[in-house]
Amino acid sequence: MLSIQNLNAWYGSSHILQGINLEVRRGEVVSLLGRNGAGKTTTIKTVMGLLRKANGSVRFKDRDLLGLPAHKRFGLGLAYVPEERRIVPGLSVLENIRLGIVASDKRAREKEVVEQIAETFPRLKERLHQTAVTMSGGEQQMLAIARALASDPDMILLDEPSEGIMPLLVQEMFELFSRLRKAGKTILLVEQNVEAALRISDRAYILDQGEVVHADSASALLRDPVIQERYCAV
Amino acid sequence: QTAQPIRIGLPVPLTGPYGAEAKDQVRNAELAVKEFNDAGGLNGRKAELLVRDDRLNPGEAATRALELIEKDKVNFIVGGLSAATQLAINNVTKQRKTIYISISQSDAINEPADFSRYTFHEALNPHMTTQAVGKYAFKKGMRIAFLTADYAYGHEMTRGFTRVAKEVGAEIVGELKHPLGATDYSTFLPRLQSLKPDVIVFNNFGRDNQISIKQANDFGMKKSMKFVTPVLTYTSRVAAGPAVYEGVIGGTSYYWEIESQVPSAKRFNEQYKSTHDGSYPSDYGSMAYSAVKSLLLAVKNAGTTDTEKVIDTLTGLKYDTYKGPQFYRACDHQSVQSVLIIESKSKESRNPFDVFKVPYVVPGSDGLLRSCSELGYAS
Amino acid sequence: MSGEIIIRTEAVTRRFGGFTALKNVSVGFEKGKLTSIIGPNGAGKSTFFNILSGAFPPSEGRVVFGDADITGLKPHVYPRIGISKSFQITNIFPAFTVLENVRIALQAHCSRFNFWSPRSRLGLEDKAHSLLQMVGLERHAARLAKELAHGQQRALEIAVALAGDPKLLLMDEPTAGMSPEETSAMMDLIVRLVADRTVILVEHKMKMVMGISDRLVVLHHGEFLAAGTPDEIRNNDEVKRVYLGQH
Amino acid sequence: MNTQVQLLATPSRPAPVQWIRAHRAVSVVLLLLVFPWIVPNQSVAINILVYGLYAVGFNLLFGYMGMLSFGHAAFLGMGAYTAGILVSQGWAPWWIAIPAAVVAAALAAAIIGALAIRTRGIYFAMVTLALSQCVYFLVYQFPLSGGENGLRGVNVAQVTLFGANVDLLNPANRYYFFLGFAALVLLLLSRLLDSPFGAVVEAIRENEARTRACGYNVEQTKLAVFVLSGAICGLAGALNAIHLSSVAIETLHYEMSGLVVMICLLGGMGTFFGPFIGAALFLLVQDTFSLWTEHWQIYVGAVFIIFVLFFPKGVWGTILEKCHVR
Amino acid sequence: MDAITPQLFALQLFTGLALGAVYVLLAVGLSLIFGMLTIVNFAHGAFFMLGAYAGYSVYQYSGSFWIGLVATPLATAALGMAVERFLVRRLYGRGIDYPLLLTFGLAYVLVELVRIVFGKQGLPMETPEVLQGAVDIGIGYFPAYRLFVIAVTAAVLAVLWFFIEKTSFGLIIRAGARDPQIVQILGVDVSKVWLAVFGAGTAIAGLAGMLSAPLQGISPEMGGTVLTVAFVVTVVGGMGSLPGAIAAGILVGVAESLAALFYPEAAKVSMFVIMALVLLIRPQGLFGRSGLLS
Ligand SMILES: Nc1ncnc2c1ncn2[C@@H]1O[C@H](COP(=O)(O)OP(=O)(O)OP(=O)(O)O)[C@@H](O)[C@H]1O
Ligand SMILES: Nc1ncnc2c1ncn2[C@@H]1O[C@H](COP(=O)(O)OP(=O)(O)OP(=O)(O)O)[C@@H](O)[C@H]1O
Ligand SMILES: [Mg+2]
Ligand SMILES: [Mg+2]
Repeated sequence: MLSIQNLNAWYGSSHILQGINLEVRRGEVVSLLGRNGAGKTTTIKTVMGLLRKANGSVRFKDRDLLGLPAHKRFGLGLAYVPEERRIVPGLSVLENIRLGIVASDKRAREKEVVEQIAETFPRLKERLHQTAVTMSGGEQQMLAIARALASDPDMILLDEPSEGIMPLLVQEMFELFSRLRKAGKTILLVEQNVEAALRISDRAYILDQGEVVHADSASALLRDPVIQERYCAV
Repeated sequence: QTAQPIRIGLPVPLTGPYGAEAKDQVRNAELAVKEFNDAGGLNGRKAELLVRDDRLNPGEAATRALELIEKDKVNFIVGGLSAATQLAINNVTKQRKTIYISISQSDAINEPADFSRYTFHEALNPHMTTQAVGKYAFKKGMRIAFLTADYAYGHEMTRGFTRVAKEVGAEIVGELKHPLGATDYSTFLPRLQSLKPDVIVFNNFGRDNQISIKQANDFGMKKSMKFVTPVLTYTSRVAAGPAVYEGVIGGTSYYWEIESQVPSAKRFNEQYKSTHDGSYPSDYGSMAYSAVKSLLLAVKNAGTTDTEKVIDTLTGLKYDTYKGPQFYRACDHQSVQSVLIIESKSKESRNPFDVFKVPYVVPGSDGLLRSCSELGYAS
Repeated sequence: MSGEIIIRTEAVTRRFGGFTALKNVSVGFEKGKLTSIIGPNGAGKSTFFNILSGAFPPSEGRVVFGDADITGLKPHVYPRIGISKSFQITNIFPAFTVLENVRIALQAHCSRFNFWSPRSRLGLEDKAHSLLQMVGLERHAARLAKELAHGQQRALEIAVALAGDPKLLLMDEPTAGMSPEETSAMMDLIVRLVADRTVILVEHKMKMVMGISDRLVVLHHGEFLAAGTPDEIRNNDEVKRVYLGQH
Repeated sequence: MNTQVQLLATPSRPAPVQWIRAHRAVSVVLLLLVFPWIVPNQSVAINILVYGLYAVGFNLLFGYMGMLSFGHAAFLGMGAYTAGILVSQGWAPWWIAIPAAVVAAALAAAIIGALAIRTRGIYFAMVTLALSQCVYFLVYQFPLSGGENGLRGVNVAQVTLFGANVDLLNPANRYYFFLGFAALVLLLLSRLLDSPFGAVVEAIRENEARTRACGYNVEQTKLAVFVLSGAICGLAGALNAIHLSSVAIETLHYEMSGLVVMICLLGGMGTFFGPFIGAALFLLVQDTFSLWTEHWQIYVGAVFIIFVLFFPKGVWGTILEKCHVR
Repeated sequence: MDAITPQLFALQLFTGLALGAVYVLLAVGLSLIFGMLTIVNFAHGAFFMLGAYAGYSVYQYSGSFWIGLVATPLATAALGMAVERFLVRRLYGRGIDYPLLLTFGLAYVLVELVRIVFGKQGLPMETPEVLQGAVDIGIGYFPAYRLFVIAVTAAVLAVLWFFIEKTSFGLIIRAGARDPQIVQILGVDVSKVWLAVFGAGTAIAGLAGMLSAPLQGISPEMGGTVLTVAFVVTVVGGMGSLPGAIAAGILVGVAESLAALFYPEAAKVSMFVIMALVLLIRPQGLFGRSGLLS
């Protein structure tokens, strides 16, 4: 579904991604792992069109993404949960959710969508009219996920969704991802919570200094003692 | 040795709201210079004009004057289209002993504090304007109200009109001062209306004048009272349209129509028309003509550009350049001249320049001015 | 509780409009210990943290530091009396170099209004370098802070907070977004820090919190729920129910 | 911009530029010393000097602390009117009038600043703009100011310096007399910006909240810089009053505030040469175009737009950038 | 002078309200662009002036004030959109000061262009026939045209409010103002939103200019004072807040009117005094959200 070949990307003049190759097949959950600064976020941003200085090939549903402006990529069925949540200040929780569907064909069925979301995230339901940025860190994270799901995308890119979420909810969240997968969604997951991520993933890529240094099935990586030691220590 | 040309600096506000007047001043000054040069100059020595944009900003005017003196080494300066720029230029020329002919209205420049031996005032001043207009418009027992722009020009007009009102026995029922450059007068009008005056005098100028008269009109005030303004200009009348100014009475230094009575005006209009596509010289524009013309006349009479000698000649000069006889009064260098009373017509008729009637011309006399001793000059 | 209390709240309440984020919380923190504040999302941890660090005053109640009532002091006074914090969202000087970030923080404590002598004469560079070494950013000293990856920025944030040599260091999710590797490095760092000062931490990473904290304080629905050693908390049924799950 | 950066990262750059960077105040003063001989005439040079100094004051606030004020005309005007009234009324000689002007402008800045620094960003720009309009109206109404007619008679035709009589009607003398003040300001300023205080100023520009969390009193620092900036503008105003021997009420108009922004932008914000280069450029462009066409404002506006779009660092900033100086 | 009668006082108060309505109209375009794009449009006054000239031209050409009333906002909107597209857009992300500086320069250009095309002198604009004269409003006579301006202002505000608060497009605008990247990722072409907002802001500026023309005539300089008024109203009301602009505009208008009655010399300073007071008490303005700009 998503196929990245020989992707290079730059911030200004610093060459960050140096020839990434990566593939996510329809219905798969793929994890993107690696230490801080490895280039995970950069990869996702390039796919989403937030970083324009890039070359190589990024294809989604057989369409070339790099040539498309960011807003057109959404229409192809991509959704994104950004690293620092990026809840829109000044808007209420409800409005943030509505924002997730204004540009999609779901716009007409707003009520339905909101109800569905509220079911998944009861905490948000209580707070629909609160100004979103005044919510706690974890609540905001849920909102960011809810917003991405609202448009019922085919593929979701999640950048560290469990950051700042309490343990109880982290479990629930990963369960949610599993459910999404069962519902046929494709997921690209960036996580520092490596163990949990691998548990629900089919495959995983490990990035270092802008290159893919390791790629394997999740179960193999879970068993790999080196990986275990290096990434799952905490 | 070929003689240096006689250089006359002309700082005027080419940019800004009085750009049209300024531009006409340039045209008129050019005409005067041309006439001088065509007549052979000063024994073959030609005159030339150095036009500068003072942007109606006194600081800028002072800067331009400084540059004209220090860099361009001009012999004389003519110009200034507001009291403020006029006074700023005056201050510079006074210190640097340069002859300056001012062509804008203010009373301050006649007074000893700003008086400069090197400065002559071709324009009318508020006092003489109000004396002329007031005597024409005010009648015994009339109720008179003022809407005055809150700055020296406005205050000077009020002072002058108050004096006439006392003389003719009219009653001043009130005055409202508005900030200079206001664009909405609605907040002043209910109060003015409630004073129930017979005459309302708009002691303001330019845009202020146009807008305040227009809005007073909108409030229906013209139905019950007569509108008077000290200086009624052609550009204001054109900018606001005939309906707004219909029937408004005011004063001016020049309106082309006096050509039927004054031969020099006839000659001047013809000259101007022949060089400018048949258009007529404007009120403020023509002052620049007269200023340059009289200055160069003095130069010719003195036979030199030497500052002191030219001053001596100007002081005693009797001239009739465009509107009948004029002379510079010795104590304050004010040009004694006629004041025209004009009234705005309801519609343009013969040509676009035909917008005013001239019901009366107040002849120039010392009596229109504050006396030298009143001003504080030793006579 | 045994040791000396360095900072304590007395019946602190905080309301936002009609919503009470913090209800009547009285907690003391022991000197020289690492105390972590945990609790579900939205429990009021950050709110509590902000009140401790002086970002905003409580609606009711007092905050006492040592013997002094510090309720409602201006934010910039806190570092001067020895309280520093790292923000939950990274907050550094993006266009400064990494070194200058630390240097400027150091400078706050030796010269606030020196208009005259050249700044380089203060000799803070060495100290800055050693701080960077401590958080593992020495290599990046000359880079602009905005060019660092998220995790590195978090480390810088901590270096900046440490620059004031605070008696009390407050950290809101210092390891958020850090890889396990870096998290353990950070944990080590924090443990080292506790040697000379008091640290209060807000965190969700339970393995880490349990491993390094001396004490835990649990908030729930804006109220104090429990406090104790990691073991006590781990076995507290109530905490298990609302927060930890099957951990 | 900050010395630390240069110590650490030392990219190659031409030696002269490096020297100029290191001795920025001295080099500006040196340039100004020969300046009257490289521009068309000395009256222009004086204008450039005075406006340059005005821009130096503004630049301190905008270029170094990142606060865009649209009300600096107030301080220029306060300086001009204070010196102007003292001199024209014969109440004080120039050597009292000028310092008094600086103090008055600083006071005005303290009052306006105390109000304005409560706001940030564009808010700050608008608030300073409106407050300076207040000053405009107050001065306008003040009886001694001469109102719309302006203040005349600020005549300092001669000063006695070290026993020698200097004729200030001579433009060259006037220029160097003024340059003395400008040089003093520049040297003090360069010292100040290199000091730890200067580091705090930059820190505030970068991240206010962080600076506060580091233990700096941001409000105090902002106010101090604002007052200092106002004081320098006040000095420029006083010199301008003496230069023109009059003060126009337009000195306080918001267009004067805009003018200084424009000068800084043209020259280069946050640099030492910028203000003077900007002033020279602006005044020369304006003079040239205004002789050539009455519609010169269209060109001035266009130049301004072009700079905003393509050379936001201004002339000097762009030169520095080209020479790899951060 | 005569005593102030209750009737005069009432009329004065009403005059203040009416003036306030005009002020609201002047400020709302500025406030809109600021609130949504965080751009202070320093050329706001110039667009106001252009609106007056555009209205004048259409009125002259078509002979109908009403056609002018429709055509003017469209014309200034088109110009505003061009400005956004080709000038302002390049500056997004480069800090809030640059657009401000750019529009400052743009104002110079626009004013001068008008001088070249229409001359430096002012031009007259007649009040449309049906709205001429004064009508009795119970406490005295008041110009019909001013009442009309109040009505138009109310209509514009109602439409704007509905649009921003109640429609999806409004939601996008509000979100785009704060975090354009996110909005883009959610499938919205933000650049179109910006274009529309800038166009709406300049359209209102132009409409205000057209409506003001019969009140004060037309001149190239007419935008200058407007800018100051619009700034004060926006600051007092709280930037980007519609209710704020309304409350502030009326407050400023009434204060000015009452000052004109009791102490006319202070009429113009009154708005700045209000502003200073508001800043002291509520730095973010009457309806402003604190921290919006931090
Ligand atoms: N805005 C930027 N400008 C310049 N360099 C940047 C920028 N953002 C990130 N980088 C650099 O790009 C590299 C990759 O960063 P990226 O954010 O993709 O890492 P990451 O794998 O997501 O790390 P983390 O786990 O910390 O989020 C890092 O070395 C970082 O320094
Ligand atoms: N300014 C505010 N206005 C209204 N409600 C607020 C405000 N700030 C915080 N809250 C609410 O107070 C509650 C506590 O928030 P707080 O940020 O303290 O939670 P937290 O414990 O830090 O959560 P997390 O672990 O998710 O960061 C939340 O429900 C939040 O929505
Ligand atoms: Mg990342
Ligand atoms: Mg939190």
